[in-house]
Amino acid sequence: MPERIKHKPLDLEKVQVPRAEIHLIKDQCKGCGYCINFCPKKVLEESDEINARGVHPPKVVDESKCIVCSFCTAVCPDFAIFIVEKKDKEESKT
Amino acid sequence: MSGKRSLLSGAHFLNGDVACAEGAIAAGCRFFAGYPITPATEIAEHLSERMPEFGGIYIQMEDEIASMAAVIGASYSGLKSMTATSGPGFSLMQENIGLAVMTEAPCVIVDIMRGGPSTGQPTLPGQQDVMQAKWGSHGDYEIIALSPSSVQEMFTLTFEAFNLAETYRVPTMLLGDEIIAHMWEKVLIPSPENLKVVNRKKPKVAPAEYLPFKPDDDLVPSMACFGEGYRFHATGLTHNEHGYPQTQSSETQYKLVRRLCEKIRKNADRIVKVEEIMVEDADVVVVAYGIVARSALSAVRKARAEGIKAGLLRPITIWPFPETHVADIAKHAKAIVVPEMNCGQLVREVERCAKTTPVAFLSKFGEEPHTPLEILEEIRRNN
Amino acid sequence: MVVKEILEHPLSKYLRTDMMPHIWCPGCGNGIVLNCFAHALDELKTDLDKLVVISGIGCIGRTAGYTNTDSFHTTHGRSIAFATGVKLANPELDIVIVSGDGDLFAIGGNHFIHAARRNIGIKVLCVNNFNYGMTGGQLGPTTPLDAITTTSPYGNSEHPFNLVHLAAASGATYVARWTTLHVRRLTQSIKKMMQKEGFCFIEVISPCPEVFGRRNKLRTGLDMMEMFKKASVVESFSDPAKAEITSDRIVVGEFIDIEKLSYEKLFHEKIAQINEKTMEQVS
Amino acid sequence: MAEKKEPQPKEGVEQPRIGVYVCQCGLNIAGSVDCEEVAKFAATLPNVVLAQYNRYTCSDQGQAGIQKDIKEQKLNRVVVASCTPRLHEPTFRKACEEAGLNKYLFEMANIREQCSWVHLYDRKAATEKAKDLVKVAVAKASLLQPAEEAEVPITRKALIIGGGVAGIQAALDLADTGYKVYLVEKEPSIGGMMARIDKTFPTMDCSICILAPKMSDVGHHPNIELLTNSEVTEVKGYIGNFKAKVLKKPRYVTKDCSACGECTKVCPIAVPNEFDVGLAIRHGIYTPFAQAVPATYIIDMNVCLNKEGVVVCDRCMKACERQAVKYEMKPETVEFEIGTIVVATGADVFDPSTIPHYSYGKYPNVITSLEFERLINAGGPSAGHLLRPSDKQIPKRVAFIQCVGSRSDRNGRLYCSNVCCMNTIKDSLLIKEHWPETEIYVFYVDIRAYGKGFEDLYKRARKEGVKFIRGLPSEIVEDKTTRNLWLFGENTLQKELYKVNADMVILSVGLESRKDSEIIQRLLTLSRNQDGFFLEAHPKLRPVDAATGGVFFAGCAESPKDIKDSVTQASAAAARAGILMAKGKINVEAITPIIFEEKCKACGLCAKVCPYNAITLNKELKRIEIAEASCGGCGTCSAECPFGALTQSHFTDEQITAQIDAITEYDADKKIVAFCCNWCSYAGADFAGVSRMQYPPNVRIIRTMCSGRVAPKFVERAFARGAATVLVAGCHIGDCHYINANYQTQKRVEKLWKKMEQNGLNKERLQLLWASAAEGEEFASKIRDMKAIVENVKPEEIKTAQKVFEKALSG
Repeated sequence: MPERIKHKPLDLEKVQVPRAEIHLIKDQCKGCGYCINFCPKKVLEESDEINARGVHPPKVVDESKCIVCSFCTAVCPDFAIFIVEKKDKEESKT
Repeated sequence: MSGKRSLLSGAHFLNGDVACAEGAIAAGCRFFAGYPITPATEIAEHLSERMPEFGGIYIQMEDEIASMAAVIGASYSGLKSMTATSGPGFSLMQENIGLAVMTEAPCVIVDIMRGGPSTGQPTLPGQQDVMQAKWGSHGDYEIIALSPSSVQEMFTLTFEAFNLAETYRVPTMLLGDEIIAHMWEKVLIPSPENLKVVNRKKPKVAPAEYLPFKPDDDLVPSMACFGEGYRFHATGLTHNEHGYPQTQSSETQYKLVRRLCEKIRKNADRIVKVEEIMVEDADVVVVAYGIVARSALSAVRKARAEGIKAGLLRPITIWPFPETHVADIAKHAKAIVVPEMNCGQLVREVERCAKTTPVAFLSKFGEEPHTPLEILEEIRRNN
Repeated sequence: MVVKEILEHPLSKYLRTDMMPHIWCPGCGNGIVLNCFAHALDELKTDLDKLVVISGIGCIGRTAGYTNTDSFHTTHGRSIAFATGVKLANPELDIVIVSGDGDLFAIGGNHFIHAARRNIGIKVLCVNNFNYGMTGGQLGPTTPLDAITTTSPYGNSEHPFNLVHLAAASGATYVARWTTLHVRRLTQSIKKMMQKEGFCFIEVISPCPEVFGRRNKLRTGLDMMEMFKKASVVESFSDPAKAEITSDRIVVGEFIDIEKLSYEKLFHEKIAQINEKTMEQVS
Repeated sequence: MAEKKEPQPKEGVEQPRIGVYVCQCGLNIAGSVDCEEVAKFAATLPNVVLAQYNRYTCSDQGQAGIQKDIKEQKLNRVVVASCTPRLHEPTFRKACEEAGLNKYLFEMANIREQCSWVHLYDRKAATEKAKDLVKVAVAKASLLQPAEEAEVPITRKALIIGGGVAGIQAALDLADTGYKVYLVEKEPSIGGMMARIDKTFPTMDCSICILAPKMSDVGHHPNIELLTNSEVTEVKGYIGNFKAKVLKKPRYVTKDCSACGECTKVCPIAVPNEFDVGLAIRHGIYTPFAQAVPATYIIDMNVCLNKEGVVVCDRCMKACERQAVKYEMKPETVEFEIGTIVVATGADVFDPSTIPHYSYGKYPNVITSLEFERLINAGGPSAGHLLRPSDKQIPKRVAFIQCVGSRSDRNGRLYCSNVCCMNTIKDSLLIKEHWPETEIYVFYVDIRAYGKGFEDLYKRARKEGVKFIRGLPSEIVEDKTTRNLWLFGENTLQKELYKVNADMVILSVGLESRKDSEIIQRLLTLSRNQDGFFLEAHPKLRPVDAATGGVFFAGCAESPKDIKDSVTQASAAAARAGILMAKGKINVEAITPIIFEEKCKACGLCAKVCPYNAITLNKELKRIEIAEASCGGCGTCSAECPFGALTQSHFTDEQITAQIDAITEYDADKKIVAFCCNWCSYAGADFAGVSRMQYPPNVRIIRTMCSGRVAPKFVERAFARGAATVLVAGCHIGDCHYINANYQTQKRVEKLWKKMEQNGLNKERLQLLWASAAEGEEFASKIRDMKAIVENVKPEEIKTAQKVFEKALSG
């Protein structure tokens, strides 16, 4: 269907795109950079702070961009990051 | 004798290997892993038939290294487990005997001694693995080793070996030899209710409080098994009471290795068994074990007939060595004669304990063991 | 960004938190494998009391110490032999071995092929980092040709094992290979493996930047992971004999998934038969 | 059969009695060609016993006339100068046969597609060319031989391209008849346009409600193999014996999918849903609409986070209980044989953003009729509430603008899109039905309510108060604050200007041929009209047949039409295909090779070049043997034979030679002698005509079945006869209708170029063109280029060429 799309979808707001709460356990991070590098939405970047292990843990650039694929959680060798999906209630609050 | 899903009892005419196997079953052994080797093969063969009748496992592993590893695994799964081999296989087992010592896995290793070194004399008897049994694996440790000198003892001492292994969480060895293994003799087997089977101590605390390597007063920790919900860790590395590795801590290493030795040494009196015949007034005491002890006994009797005050001290427990017994006889004996089927192994222990008392060593190997006459002559010579 | 109170990691209940942090280097793939394993346990709701994790010697060998289960850290290469005893003695237990390529296929190679042949219900998770990491990066049975290690300073002249081919040929009922970048599929494979009867094998290609990568133009874990990303092609159920591993092509996927009665099942069935027989004889 | 084909010795040939009929085709030909003059000229030609011109030779009287003459005038050859033989040769052949004349004694001169239509503004030249073409046809006709046709079996399976309502109907009809059907649909689901429409006119049934059952019938039919998300990539062979290749693009979801929709719920990717023209969101894993067939979901890998091969996000995989998600699925190509093909590829919707003064895409409240369908649809993004995009309010005043993209030379297409008027009337009534108070304006050019029940619907709309105003707005202006729209224009009935305020404007967009029509056109060597729609074999008598045998049309692929007509045509196409397959066999044209055994040296060259391996060399008997049935009829073997021991019947050496000679009889040095293959380049030349592309009149086309038939000696003879230039044209390499015969063409032309260079000739005088049936413009511009070459050829060059190729004249 090659029709060009000219209008904004009417249900744009209604659409449920998962919202995230990103938790960093900074002192557990060894700074491998996997979470930063492989995040499909580039939500994370290296921070300037230095943690207990003397590395720069990641920091969250824009939590709203996170779509809770949780790849960071899955690929972190040090169990230093995990995502909690916000429930609808919280959503309505935000 | 298959198809009877019951323990033997009463009088039976058996060979040493079979007696050993029956002793194991009677002691509650339900796991055997091994690898065929002369002259221990019959133990495996017999157990491959008997184990299943008791719901037990027989598995033939790819080598003796694997056999010993499997034995430890089974022990940690809660089964009384054993293996049986001879010199070459015994050498391969040393690696994991060390692991059994370090992780305090109760298990029994039967070594039917033959002539070595290396492949040596598969079909001839020997007593050449006595020191390997004690020091075969690297590092400092203590084990228990028993030496049967009859088919009857192949049964009773195997049975005993399991009780000791379970009591002290230590690999316990039965050092038989080719002759006893293949010899047929009458064996009297007590009815099961008269056999006192000992089982390992189980933890009395909840999993949360459980420390797998925290000893009780007897220096032996209680033992939980896999799948019982204690979720403990064990390792061949130097570890603390949690079982967690602490390879850099000299304190942990000292504490651990010390205890591993002392739980045997400090309980030696309870462990050690000897047979003493006419030693009270003996001038010449023969110290002999295994098959040799039988020639020694008739030699002693002949000597007495000739008027020589001879006696026999037969260590049933070789390790820990019956130091006090030897020391005691050394006090009044003029001489000690030690016939061994090797170039001199246990004799060193005798000399160590005999202090000033002269010790004559009678070495014979590569053929059948010493004849009573040969030992008698040695007694005369030292009288 | 709103600062949040640090919650506990959702997977921490599968770990011995008192053993954390683990000893592994930054960028080491072992942590990812442990992570995927924990994910799998979580998704399967495995009864941790019935699970025994066993490993041999090497960096990954420490895994046994990090999982909140019964666990045993054996001598070098003997994990499979040890596990054989554990499984036979108590078939109710789930046995997972997490160990390295050197441990399982050099010193432990013989045990591996025989356990696979017997089809005993042991699940082997082999982390292949192409070398001996803990001892500082020596060549091993999986080191690629020409790779530089501390004991192949002029480049490796030994042909490496193709582990999935070896496992398949030895009779494993489930064989898969993934890299530490394929965390999802690895987790799925682990789940599948744990639900199967018989001997199962998963090879995980894992970055070892500190001692292997550095010497082979892959300085960081990221470099190695990017290499995995570029090189790996998913070819599930293709011929494991053709599943090569080169710097520009790593064939990953599931290779074998068959049903075969396990050794312990067959053996315990025998025991049952014998007992019936003997019962008859007794009565 | 070979001996039957032995040509009788010359003297034995009965004296030809040729009748020539010049067709005016209304003004199509007469408009730029003086047909009377052409007929007069024809009468002067040798062997011509009568020549006449008439208005429509293809008409029944036309045909009757020919049959009468055959009987009364004892005609034994017939030449018709009219349209392309690809269109009417079968018609006239049939007529001849009925009159007892072997159909191979009929010949055509193409003076429409290749003359009148391409020289619209040069009557004189066009007439001259027409004469020439007739002369060429007559020359061949005198040498025509009667022939009988061999029979080939027809594969009793059909391929249907396109799963809209037309494709669905055709598939069901054929499958119910008992034929195996492959239905190939590009999209993830069948259903096409009709699935997106709310109600159908004039009966106002719910569109999807009546379509959905048919869709699921297709899904479950044991005789139908449904290939969605798939594209036809190759079709080879000929009527009754096609081989098709179809590329099945991966869905990344297996058949295990139970369409529970759990995956969609968790997919973090949200993009506009094409099915709702972007008015609603869909997820990365989705089903285009509720009633989709197959129901199996699909992952849009272009937006999926896992597109790089690594599974970054596994939310859908985790959510899928049936474990139907497979990110590693790969595309696969399936191959099958079919006997017939139905083209039901449908149409596109016109893009109004190309019309600046309607400001579509600029003003949110200007929408298209298709967008309206989704809005008013209860199953659509607004659950049937007609919400205007700017503020999601229900509009009080709505304006429809008709003929958007239709019937205009400036804005869009010249033709009427056929469905828009009734669609708007239907839409206006839908609004009235839900919100009676709404004020509705319809700005139109003419209201066309010609069909059954249409007029009543139109009346009803008027009664309901819909205001129809004649005259399209010249401008739409948006009120920046209210986002309402002002329409300015002239009411051409009242002759007064209007200025209407509307909350929402709906552009009633027309239909146009699919952008990708060219692919199908190339694959099946079809023709299209100037509007880009596929061209039927005859607008009246074979309205659903393609010129290519065994191919049929259904639905909007052929021209814009409503659902009823699409379904009718689909059933017709199915019936036509069914007839072929019911017969189970078909005659192949008697255009197989003829052997002159005495000349054959059994060298086996012919066997080597035959694309069908129909020729085998019998070493013992030192001769070649031909398997009639497997011969495709390309004639490459005849062109290859160095000894003239082979020739292709109906395209014999002497016939073609005669055509060359006729062309080069005078003004050779100003002419282009062109050899075009029937399937691509000749069709391409026709397409140039159909599209009224103008090019120089100095080209004369000789039609062969395949460019592989063009023997070097033909080219040489043309030059030897003083031709300025020669063009050899064929299908694109790889698209050859005869598998790969055109490789031979290339080799031979390259050889000739070498020869020309070696002899100091300008090799530019021999041109090679690969042109598909779609590439009319390529053909036209090639002729334009060659005109320049012709003008630069010096007389002495002509002479040298004549010397160099002298030999070609003898034998």
